[in-house]
Amino acid sequence: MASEDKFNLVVEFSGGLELLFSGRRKLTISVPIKDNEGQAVTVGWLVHYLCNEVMEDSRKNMFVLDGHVCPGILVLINDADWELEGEASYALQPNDNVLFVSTLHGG
Amino acid sequence: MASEDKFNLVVEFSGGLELLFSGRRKLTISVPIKDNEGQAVTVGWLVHYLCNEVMEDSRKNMFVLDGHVCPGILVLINDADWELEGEASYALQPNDNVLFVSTLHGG
Amino acid sequence: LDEHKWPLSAEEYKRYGRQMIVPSVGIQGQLRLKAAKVLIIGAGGLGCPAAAYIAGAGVGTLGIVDGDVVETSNLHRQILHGTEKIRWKKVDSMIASLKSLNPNPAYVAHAEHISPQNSESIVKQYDLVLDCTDNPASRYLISDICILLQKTLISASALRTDGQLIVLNLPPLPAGAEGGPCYRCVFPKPPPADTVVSCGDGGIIGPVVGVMGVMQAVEAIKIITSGKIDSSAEVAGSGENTKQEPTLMLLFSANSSQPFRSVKLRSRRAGCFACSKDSQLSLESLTSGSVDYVLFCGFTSPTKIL
Amino acid sequence: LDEHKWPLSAEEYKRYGRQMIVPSVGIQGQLRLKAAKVLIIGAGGLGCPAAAYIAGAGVGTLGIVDGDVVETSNLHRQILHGTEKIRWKKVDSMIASLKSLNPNPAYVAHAEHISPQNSESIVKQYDLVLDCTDNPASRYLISDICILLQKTLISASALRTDGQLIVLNLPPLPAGAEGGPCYRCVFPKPPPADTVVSCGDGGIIGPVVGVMGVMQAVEAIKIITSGKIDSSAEVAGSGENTKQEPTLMLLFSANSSQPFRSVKLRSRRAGCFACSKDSQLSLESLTSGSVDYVLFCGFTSPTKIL
Ligand SMILES: [Zn+2]
Ligand SMILES: [Zn+2]
Repeated sequence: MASEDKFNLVVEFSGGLELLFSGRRKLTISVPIKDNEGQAVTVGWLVHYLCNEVMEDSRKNMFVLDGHVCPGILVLINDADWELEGEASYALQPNDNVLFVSTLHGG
Repeated sequence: MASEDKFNLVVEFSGGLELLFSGRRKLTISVPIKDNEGQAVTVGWLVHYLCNEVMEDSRKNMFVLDGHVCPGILVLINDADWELEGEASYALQPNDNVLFVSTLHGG
Repeated sequence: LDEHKWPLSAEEYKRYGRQMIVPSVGIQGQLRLKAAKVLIIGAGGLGCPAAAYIAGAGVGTLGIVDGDVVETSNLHRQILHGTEKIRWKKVDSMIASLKSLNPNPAYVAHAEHISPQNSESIVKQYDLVLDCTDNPASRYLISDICILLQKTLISASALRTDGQLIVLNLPPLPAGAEGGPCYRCVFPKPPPADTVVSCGDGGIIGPVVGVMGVMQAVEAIKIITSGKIDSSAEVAGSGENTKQEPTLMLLFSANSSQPFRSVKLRSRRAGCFACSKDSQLSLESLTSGSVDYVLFCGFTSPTKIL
Repeated sequence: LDEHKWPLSAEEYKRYGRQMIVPSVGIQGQLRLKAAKVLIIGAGGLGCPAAAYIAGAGVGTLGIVDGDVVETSNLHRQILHGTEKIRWKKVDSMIASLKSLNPNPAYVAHAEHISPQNSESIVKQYDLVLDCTDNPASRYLISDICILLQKTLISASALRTDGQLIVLNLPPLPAGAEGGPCYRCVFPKPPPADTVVSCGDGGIIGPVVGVMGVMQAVEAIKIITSGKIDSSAEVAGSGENTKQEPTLMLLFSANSSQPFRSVKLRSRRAGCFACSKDSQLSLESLTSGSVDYVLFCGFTSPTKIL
């Protein structure tokens, strides 16, 4: 695939979620402009890509459960709750920042 | 002057310096692409513009002293010390963020 | 001279002078602090620093809820307790320290864990609530009772090297109104029980939970001194109070090069179980135990508030 | 059983267990804390919370420098003092509270203000220094002595609703080396004396200075547990320690919608009076009084450390 068919995103993990991604807090990821069906790639696509292609930890159901991001994980697109941006259907833009935060309960 | 001869910057004040600018912490400022002599506008130009055109407080020498930014005020261009960027001679770019911080000494 | 012409005593002017000369506090802010009744739920790693600064600032009444006793393993982070107070009730240990720091506030000890049965009778005595607890079940319960009793809630949490803080239900509004979210709006489903890690199991660096507790005190003082939860202020300046600011969540990661980050959260969720017009929650259903928080959060062992 | 086979006592495992299970601390980090000697200069609004969490974490030796006594106007923010300790020396009041929290560290009281005359003999006894003072003259003096004695310095300050924090001279290096800046690299000229406002004059919200003091403790624990100031660790893993991370300044504004911001500072300044190869500073010139800090900063009244 030619490089002009791809663009870069920054993906970050916080709140302990980085422990599921080999301790990495920040990744730059190159994603295709269109998915296999010719649609714009969405955050939903990214979640499954991260789960299937990036995550080495076997505890996949601590990140994705029943096809959805696990309850207790907040997804922020450019520092705003993804529910403000259309949730999983949000079409990714070049240089977007997607932050996954595991909710903490300790005190 | 046509609007295409200008661009926007974000200017912020912190550490109490906002008190010299009518309590305003964040301003969007439109600046000309070239100064009166046809040179690219610099942070040095911006400092004098803020002092002469924006600042209503009469205590000008708490911001600019002997033609320079007062000692004890840090200037940050896009969150980096302006000494990393060429100091007053840095040529401003569209959407730059310039932050002026008054150093605190209390404890 | 008639002392009663002065709204504060000479001792209070001396004690609070350094904060009263801050323009955003002033004499009005100090009087609002003196009139305020604040409840801190959890006398642990968050509750200790939050209580120290809120008591120091001169609130009128400070209530503390906790059913635990002080243990050695608490002391690296729970800075109002002490080695000679091991096995004391945490509420008593904390109030002894707070009285030494500032004898002026009225301190109220609630030496029990927050529960569906006691939450209404405790929370209704206060104007502002801080969630300093340690488990999801108590976090949902506290948010629900704050919606039912129209209290603003400052909720913080921490684990290992990370912390989080949200101000919920600001301004304090009944179910069905448009306003700031409740805990269920942000987290409609609890996390799977096997992914929940407590500070006891996952560990915690003392000043990491400390900074989150101190930030709860910053938020409490800002909210009280600005009059945002003062019903009389609302009547006086209703124009000012109608502007809804977006709800932010403060994220802290001690080991990150950018350790703090503020992210924008949603407003109230249509259909929220607790705060929407379709709310299925009532004081009766909550206190009768028909909402089972422990079961909802999938806990099999008794919950424990650190 | 031979107790000496264990590097920590049973009480220490219990007391520090919650932080030792954090991966970035571990048993090695705890042993580094136990070996560390930390100096806190200023027992006020920054020093109190910083000392509480650093003592709680289990450092080996904690020194406190302050010549003041406790006053009523301190108590809204200086949470280790107390109403019954008014007129006590601050160092004694603070150490009494710290001993109650954690009796294990060795506490050293230096009941005097830091000065050119006493700074060498005090600072040389420690591995890491926290500047919790209240005026520019002491900030330049402390930075200078930390360069001369090769100590890393965690410097914080606060006023009204704002705070600032910088870690200086990390890793700790002599003048002439390439490394993190000193206070003079960042602020080569002192501010005009009439623009300097103390917390006494400008006011301060208690948890605002509190959050900066707690952040100093976060940085201290990170630096000690990672081995960054441990000369033996440097020999063992010199490859790791050569990478110079950029020096950041943490800015806090309680009333801003984005309350925290980290900005990137310069590295050491060519020609710096204190840390460059052309340094004009020596232990002799500093202690003999030939650098007049009070005059340099343009003070006309005696400096006072809050
Ligand atoms: Zn809700
Ligand atoms: Zn220097």
